[in-house]
Amino acid sequence: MNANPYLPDMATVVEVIEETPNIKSFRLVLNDEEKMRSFSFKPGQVGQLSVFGAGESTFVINSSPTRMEYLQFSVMRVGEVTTRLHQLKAGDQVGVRAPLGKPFPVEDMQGKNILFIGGGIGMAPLRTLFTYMLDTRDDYQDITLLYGARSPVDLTYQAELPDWLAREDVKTVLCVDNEYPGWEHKVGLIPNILLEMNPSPEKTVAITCGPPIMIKFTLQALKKLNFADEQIITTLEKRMKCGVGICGRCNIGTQYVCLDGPVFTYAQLKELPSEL
Amino acid sequence: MERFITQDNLQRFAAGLAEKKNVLAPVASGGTTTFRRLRPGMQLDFSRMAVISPKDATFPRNETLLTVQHYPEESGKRMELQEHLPEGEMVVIGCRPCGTRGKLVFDPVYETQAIKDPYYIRRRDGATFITLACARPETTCFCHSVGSGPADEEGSDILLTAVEGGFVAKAVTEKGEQLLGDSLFEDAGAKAEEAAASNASARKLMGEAHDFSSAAEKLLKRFDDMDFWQTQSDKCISCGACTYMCPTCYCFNITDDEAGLVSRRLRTWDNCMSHTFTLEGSGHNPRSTKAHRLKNRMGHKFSYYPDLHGGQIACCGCGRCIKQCPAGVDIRQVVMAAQEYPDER
Amino acid sequence: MRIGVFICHCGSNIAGTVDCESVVEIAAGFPEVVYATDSMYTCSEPGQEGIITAIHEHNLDGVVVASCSPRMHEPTFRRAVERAGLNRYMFEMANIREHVSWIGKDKAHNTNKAADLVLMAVEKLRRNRPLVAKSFTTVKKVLVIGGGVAGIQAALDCADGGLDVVMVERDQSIGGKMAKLDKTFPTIDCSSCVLGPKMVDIAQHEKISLYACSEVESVSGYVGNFSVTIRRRATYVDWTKCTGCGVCTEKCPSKRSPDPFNEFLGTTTSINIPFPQAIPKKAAINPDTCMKLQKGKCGICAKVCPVGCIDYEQQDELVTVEVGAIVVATGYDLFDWHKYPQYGEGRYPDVITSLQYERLLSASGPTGGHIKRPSDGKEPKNVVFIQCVGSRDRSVDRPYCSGFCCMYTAKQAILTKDHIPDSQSFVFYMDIRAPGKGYDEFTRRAMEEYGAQYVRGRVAMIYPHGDQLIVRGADTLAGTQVEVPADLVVLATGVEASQGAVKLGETLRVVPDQFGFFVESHPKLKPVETNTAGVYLAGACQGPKDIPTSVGQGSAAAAKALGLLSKEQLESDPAVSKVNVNRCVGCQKCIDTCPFGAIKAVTDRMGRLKAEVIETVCQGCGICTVTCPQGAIQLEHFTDNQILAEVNALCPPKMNNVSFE
Amino acid sequence: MSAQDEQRELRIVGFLCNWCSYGGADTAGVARFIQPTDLRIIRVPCSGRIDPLFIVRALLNGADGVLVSGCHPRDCHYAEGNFYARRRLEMLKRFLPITGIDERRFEYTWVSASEGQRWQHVVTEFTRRIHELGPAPFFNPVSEEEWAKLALDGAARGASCACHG
Amino acid sequence: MSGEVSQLEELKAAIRGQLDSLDCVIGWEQGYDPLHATPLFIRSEADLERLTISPLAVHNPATYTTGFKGKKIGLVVRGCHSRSVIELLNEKLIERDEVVLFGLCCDGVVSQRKIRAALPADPGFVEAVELGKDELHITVAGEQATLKLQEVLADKCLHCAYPDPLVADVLIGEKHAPRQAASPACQDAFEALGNEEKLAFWQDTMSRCIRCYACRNVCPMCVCQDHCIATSRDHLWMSQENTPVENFMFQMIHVSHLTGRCTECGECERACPVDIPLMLLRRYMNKQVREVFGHQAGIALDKTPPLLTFQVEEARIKERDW
Repeated sequence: MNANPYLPDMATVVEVIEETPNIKSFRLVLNDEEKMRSFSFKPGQVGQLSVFGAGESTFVINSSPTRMEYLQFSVMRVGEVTTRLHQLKAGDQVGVRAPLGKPFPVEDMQGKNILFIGGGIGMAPLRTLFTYMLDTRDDYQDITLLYGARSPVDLTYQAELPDWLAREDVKTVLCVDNEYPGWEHKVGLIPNILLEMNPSPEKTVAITCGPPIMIKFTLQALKKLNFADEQIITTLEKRMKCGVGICGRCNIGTQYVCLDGPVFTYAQLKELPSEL
Repeated sequence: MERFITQDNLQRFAAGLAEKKNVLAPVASGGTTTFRRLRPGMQLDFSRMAVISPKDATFPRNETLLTVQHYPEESGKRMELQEHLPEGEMVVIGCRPCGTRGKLVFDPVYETQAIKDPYYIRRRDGATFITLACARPETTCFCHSVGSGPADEEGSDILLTAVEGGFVAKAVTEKGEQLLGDSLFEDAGAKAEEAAASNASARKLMGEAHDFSSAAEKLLKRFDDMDFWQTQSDKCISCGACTYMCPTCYCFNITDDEAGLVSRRLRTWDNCMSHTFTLEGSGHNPRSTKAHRLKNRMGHKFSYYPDLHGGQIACCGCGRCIKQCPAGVDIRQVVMAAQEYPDER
Repeated sequence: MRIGVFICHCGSNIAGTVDCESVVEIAAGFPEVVYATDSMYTCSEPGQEGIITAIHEHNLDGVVVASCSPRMHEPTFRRAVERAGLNRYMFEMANIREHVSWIGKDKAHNTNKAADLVLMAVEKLRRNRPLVAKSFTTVKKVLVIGGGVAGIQAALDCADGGLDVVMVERDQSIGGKMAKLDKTFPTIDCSSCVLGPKMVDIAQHEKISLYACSEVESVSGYVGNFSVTIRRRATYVDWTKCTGCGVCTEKCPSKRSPDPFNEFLGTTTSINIPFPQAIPKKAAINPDTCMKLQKGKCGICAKVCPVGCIDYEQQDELVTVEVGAIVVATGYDLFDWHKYPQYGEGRYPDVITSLQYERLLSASGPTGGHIKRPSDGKEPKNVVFIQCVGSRDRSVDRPYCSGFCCMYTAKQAILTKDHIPDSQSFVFYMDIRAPGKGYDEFTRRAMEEYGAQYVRGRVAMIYPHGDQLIVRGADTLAGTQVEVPADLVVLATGVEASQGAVKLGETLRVVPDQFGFFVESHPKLKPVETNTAGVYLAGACQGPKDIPTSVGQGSAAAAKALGLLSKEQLESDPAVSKVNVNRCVGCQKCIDTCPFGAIKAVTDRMGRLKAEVIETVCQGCGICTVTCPQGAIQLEHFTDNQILAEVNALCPPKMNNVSFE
Repeated sequence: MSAQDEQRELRIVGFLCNWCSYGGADTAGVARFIQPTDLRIIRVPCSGRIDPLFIVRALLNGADGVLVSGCHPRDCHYAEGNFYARRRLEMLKRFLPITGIDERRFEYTWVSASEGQRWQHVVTEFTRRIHELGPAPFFNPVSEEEWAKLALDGAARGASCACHG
Repeated sequence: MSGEVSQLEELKAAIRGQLDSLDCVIGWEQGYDPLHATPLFIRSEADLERLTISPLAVHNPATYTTGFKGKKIGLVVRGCHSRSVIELLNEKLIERDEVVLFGLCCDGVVSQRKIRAALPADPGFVEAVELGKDELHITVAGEQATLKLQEVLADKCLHCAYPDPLVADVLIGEKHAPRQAASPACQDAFEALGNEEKLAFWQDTMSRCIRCYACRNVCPMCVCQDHCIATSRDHLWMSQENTPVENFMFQMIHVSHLTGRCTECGECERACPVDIPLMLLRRYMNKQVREVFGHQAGIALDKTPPLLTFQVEEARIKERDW
C-alpha cells in the first residue's frame, strides 16, 4: 500500500484466462519490480482493481502467497467496471490497490481438518487458501474440497481441477445442479451433497463461500452436521469504494467489510446486525 | 488572548485575507446564505447560519484524487498516473461552533494508525477556522445535547462573539493568535466581559439538553424491528439534503470520468440515504429501502461511530438536517423514539 | 479493448481532399487504438484481407473503417471482421467520403473532420458489445401489389419457384398499361399476344391467388412474417359464380358508363367486362352509373344472369393474408397534360394522348382498330406527335425523362403509316432517346422508311383552323418557326408516379421520392430492394421504365423474394431494444409508444410488472428508449451510452476541476 | 466577423436518422454538393431515437450548434418515429430560451434520402447561422475571473429574490 | 378560525370512518417548531388527533403514493395535490381503487421563504405562531409580528386555477369560483431577460446546488424511483462532479422528463435547501406545453401526456422553412 491509500500501483496484465462464459481470471504483475518482489499478503485479502476511466472494483487475490510470479484475480462480468475489465488483454495496464482487508486465520487452522465448500465464483477466495494449503500441506490434517456450480461450464479453474482431483493428499468433490452429458461427478445442490458427504466436525474448520442462497443453506447443513459457529468461516462481499474503512458503505453496524473483513467466522457474523 | 474588531473592520480583515488565501465565508445570494469563496466586493452575511456547512473547507464536494494520462500503444509509453494532493491554505470565517466541530468527527476516521487520508489531512492542516459563537439557539439547534455548546471553541482557531459594535475575537490556537496580531484588531477591554455574558446567556437559552445516552444501545436493539424503522422513515424522501448539509457526514463516492486519453478519479460527497449507495453490481442491495437506510444513518451517528470512537456521537447538533429536510424528518425525534420504544412488545 | 483503425483512400475519392496519412497518425493516438493504417481501397479484396490479417496479427477485438457511407459498405466490412472471428457488431464506420471528402474543399478542415469522425467511431465502438442474431421462421408466400407486366412477371417467377403468391390488383383486370397497347416497339408485335398468355397463366397457376378490384389496406409485421389486410371492393357480382359469359353486359341498359380501359374515348355499360382478354374474366358493376344501385330501378342484369351471381347488396370485404415478402409493382400514371395552356387544355377534341391513340390503333379498341379522330370520326391524314409532354420540363415540376416516349412515338408514326398509307406524320421532339437494343434503328426506320418528319423543337401553341388544328412550333435546327396543319394531335404524355403511391408507401414504410416514385435501397447495388426488409420494387413504381426493363425488374424482385424465402429460417437483426428489468418500473410508457406492438408487459417472480421486448417484432427504431425516463429499455447498438460517447467525443466534457463555489 | 473568424470551424453536432437524412447527406455527397465542414454527424436509426437530452448534453458540453434531421412526417421508416421526435424536439426548442442558451443554436428539420440539394442548403444555412452567433459560451466558468464575476453578480442579487415560493 | 376548525373536525370524522380499511392516511401535523408542518402518516386514532390542515401544511402527499403500491391508502389533498394524483392515475402508476382522496378546498399555503423575508428576525428563533383568519401572528426572538397571509402565500397559490381538488372521494370546505391562472411577476421578469443574463443567472445559481436531489425525490411525478439516470452507474449522462454545468444538466433531465407531466405543485422549489428558483424552468416548460398541445397535466382523468402520443398534423407546430 502507498502512503496515499487511494493511489493504485500500476500493473500489467500478463495473462487472461477465460474461466466460464462470464468469469475471467487476470494475472497481474506490478510494474515496479521492487514492489512486486516485496509484495506480501495473506490468503483471503482483497485488492481493488482499476480500469482508469471506468472505475475500481474489489476482488479477492486468489493466487497463493506461496506462488508470487503474479497476482491473480477472478472477475465475473456484472457491471460497468467488470465489463471494462473483461475487455483487457495481456499487456494492458491496470491499477491495483492491495492488499486490503483481513485474511483467513491461517494460524488457527494449522493442525486441523479443513473443509472447503465453494459455489460458483465463490471458489475464488477459497482457491487462494486451498493452493496455499497445498503448498504447506504438512501443516494440516485432512483437506476436503466440495466445489459446485450450476453446470459444468460454470466451474472456474478448469485447468487446475484435474490436478486437484488426481491428488491423493486432498479429497476433491465436484458437483453441478443437474445431469449433463459427459459429467462424471456428483449431481445435486451443494448443501445436499455436503450432507451426503457427512463430514465430521471433529477438529475441523469449514470455509464456505458462494452466492447468498447457497451460503444460507450450507450454513444450515453445517449446523445439522454439528459444526459450531466458531468452526465456520465465510467471506462477505459488499459494495466498496475506498477500501480503507472511510467512505462508509460497506459497514455492517460497526464492522467495515473492507477493513475488518471480508473474512468472518459464523460466530462473528451472528454478533453483527443482520444486514447482508 | 481576546481582541475586539468592529463589524466593518472584520469585513476589511476578511477581504484582506482573501487577497492572499482562499477565504470561505457566508455570503447571501438568491435569497439564501451559503459559504462561498470570498471575492472582492462580497459582503459577509452573519445574519443567519449558512444553510450549507463549512465542511467544503476540509472535505470539498469535488476532489480530484488522481488523473491518468493514457498514451497510444505505438508511443511505447505506459499510462502515467498523477496524484493530486491539495495545496494552499484556507480560512473559514463566520462558521458556527457546530460547523467547525464537524471536522472533529472526521479525524479518527481519516487519520488512523494504519490509514492516513492525505487529502483530508492536508486540507485540515491548511485550514484556519474563525468561528462565530451563537447568541441565541434556533428551534433546530441541539449542540448542547451532543457535547457542545453555542460558544464551543473546540476545533476553532479564533472564536468571535458578537458584542455591541463588533466582535470580540478570542484566540484559541497559536494560528489564531497570530491572526489577531493584525492591526484591525483592537484591545478588547470590557467588551470581553460582554462577550462572556453573551455566551453564557446563549447557553442558558438553549434550555435542557436531550439525553441521548442510551441511544447507542437502543438503536442496536431496534436493528431488526423493521416496523419501527418503516414508521420512522415514512416521510423521508431518500434525498441527500440531510447528509450534504451535515458538517459531520463524511461518506463519499469515487467515480472516474474520462475524456479521450485523460481520465480522472473524482471523490464527491455521497449520501447514505440514496438507494445506489450500497447497490451491488449484481442488483442486490443490503439497504434496499429508505427504512434500512435511515436505520444505518441513525445507527452510524449515534451507535456505531460512538462505539468505535470513545463514545463521541457523530453529530454536531447544528440542526441543518432538520431545518432543511423537505419532509421535516427530525433526527432528535428519531433517536428519542428509539430510546423510548418499549424493548418488549 | 484493442481497436484497429483503417483509413481508406478510395483511390483519390477520399485522398484527394483528405490527408489520409495524417488521419492515420491522429487515430493512432485515440483511446484503445493499437493499430492504425490506410489503404487504397479498403473494400477491395486485398483491403479486406488487410483487415483480417491485422485482426489476427494485432489481436484486435474491434475495428473502425473510415471510408464511404455505412449505407454502402457496412455489410461488406461486417462480413470481413466476421471472417476474422470478430462479432460483426464490434465494427464501426466513419463516413469520410460522402460526408467529408466529397463535400468539403479545404483539405485541412477535411482532415480534421475525418479525424473527428474516426474518434466518434472509436468512442462508440468502445461501448459496443457482441450481438448475436436470433432465428425465426418465414411464411413462404409473396404478396405482389399490382398486376401490370412487372407484377405479372414477378408473380409467375415466384410461383414457378415454388412460392405461394397473392396478387392484388386495383382495377377489374390485370394487365396494366401494357394490356391497352396495340403493338410494342421495336418489334411491332402484338402487345396482347405477348401479354395475354402470361395473364392466363396468372389465372391458372395453382400457386397464385388473384384479388382484383382490391387494394392493400394495411401491413403489419416484419420481413418473413408480414400480415397484410386487403380490401376487396364490392363488385356487386359474386365472382365465385360469374362465368364471364357477358350476357349481362349485352343487356345492360345503362350504356353511358365511362370506359377507363379505353382511356375514356368511348363509354361502356354499367356492368361490364373491360376487355375480352380480361383476367379475371368477371363482370363488375360500376355503382356510380348503375340505375339499380343509384335509383333502385332496373335489375336487368340480375334477371338475365344465367348463374344468378348478381348481388346488389355486396359490401367491401377485408381479407388478411400472411406473407413473407412483398413485391410492389404499382406502375405509373400519365401526366395530366391539361396543365399546359399551349395544347388547348382540352378544348380541342382532336388533341389526344398517346395512350388514347393506342386504343384507336387497337383492333379491340373503340374504333375496331380504325384510326378515327374523336371530333368527327374522320380518318386523319396529317398526324402531329408532340413529345416530352410532362417530361424534362421544370415548369411543370417534371424535370425527368420518361424514357420510353421517343420509342412509342416512333412506333405510332410507323403504325399510322401502316393504317393510313397516305398519311403524313410529324414529330416535335427535343432529343431522341433510343438507347436500347434495336431502338435507334427503329426510330430511324420511322423517319427513313415511313417518312415521319421529325422537327426538333417545342410546340408553342395549337389553334383551330377550319376542321384542322394548326400546330405552331420552333424548328431549332432550322432556326425557323413552323406551322403544321394537323388532323389529329397526339401528345406523348410523360410518366408520373401512380396515384396512391404515397399512401401505399406509408403503409409499407417505403419512402417515395419527391415525385412519388419509390426509393430503392441503393441506386446501383440494390435497385429492387427497399429500406424495408422483405419489400421489393418492380417496374415503373420505382421510376419510368419500358416493358423489357419492367419485366426484367419483375424477375429481379422475384429472385430477391425467392432468395429471401429459400432459407428455412431468417436471422433477426439483434440491434433491437432490450429491457434491464432491474431498472424497469413497469410504467408501460414504452408499450404505449411502440409503433410495432413489439413490447409487452409481463409479471416477474415478485409480481411486479416489467416490459419485455418481442425481439423478432422489434424493428430497432429506439422510440421506446427515449420514452423511458430511467433508461431501462435500451436499443442495442444505439444505447444512450453509445450515442453519448459520440457526443462526448465531439464535445468533450471539460475536466478543469474548477474550484467549488 | 473577420475573414479569419469565418475560417475557424465551430463545433456543430448533427443527429441524423439513418434512413432519410443520413441518406440525404450521402446523396449530397454523391452529387458533390459542397458544404461547410463544421458539422459532424451522429447516425441514429430514427429521429425517434433522439433524446432531447442528447442535444442538451452537447450544448452544455460546449457545442456551438446542434442540427437534427429526420424523415419527413409520414415518411418515417418506422412509421411514427418522427411524429414523436417532432413533439420532443419542438418542446426542447421552445424551452431553451429560459436557460439562456440561444435557441437558434438548435434546429430540427426533415430531409429525405433523395433531397441532397436540400441537405446542402440546410447545412449551409445552419452553419452560416451558427457562425453569425459565434462560439457558444461555456456553461461552467472556465477561469477564476469568470467565476469571480459570476459570483459577484450573484452576490449582488443578494437576498432580492424571496418571491420564488 | 372556526370555519377551519370545523373543517378539520369534518375531515377527521371522514378519515376516522375509513381508517380501518386503509394502510394509512397521509396528512400533516405540526413539525419541529410552530412555524413548520410535517407530513403525518395516520394509522391510529392517536395519530389522527395530531392532524392539521393549516396553511403551514404544504407537503404534497402524492409524492408518497408510489411507495405504497399494492396497498390501499388515504391522502388528504389540496387542489394542486389532486392534480398530481390525477397525473399518476393517467400514467397508470397508481390505481384509483388503491387511494381514497380526502379533498380540501384550499385557500393557499405559505411560502417559508416569504415568511423569512417578512419576519424581523430569523424564523429559526420562532417561539409561537397563532393563525388568524387572514393573518399569521408570529413571535420570533421575543418580538411579535403579524403577517398578512396573502402576502406570504406561495406563488403557486396566488395564481392557482385549481384550488379545489379535481378528484376526491370526500370533499371538505367550500368550492371556489372559477379562477384564471397567471404567471407570477417574477417569472415574467425573468423571461424578459436577455440570453446572457439568463445564462449568467443559472451559472451562478447552479453553483449553489449541492446535488442532494431533494427536488427530484420530492417530486410526485419523478417515478423512476431508485433508477434515475443521473445517479446511475452508467455515468455517461452526467459526471458526479458537482459543478454548475452538471447540476444544470440534472435540471434539464428533470424538466425534460416532466414535459407535459408537471402538475406545478412547486415541491421541487420548496424542497431546495439552497433556494434555487426551479419553478422558473418548470413553469416555462408548462407554458410551452399549454401553447403547443393545449395540455395541462393532471387536470382531467384519462389524458395521455403529450409526449407519449402525437398527431399526424400538428396544428401548432410550425415547420420551419429552409
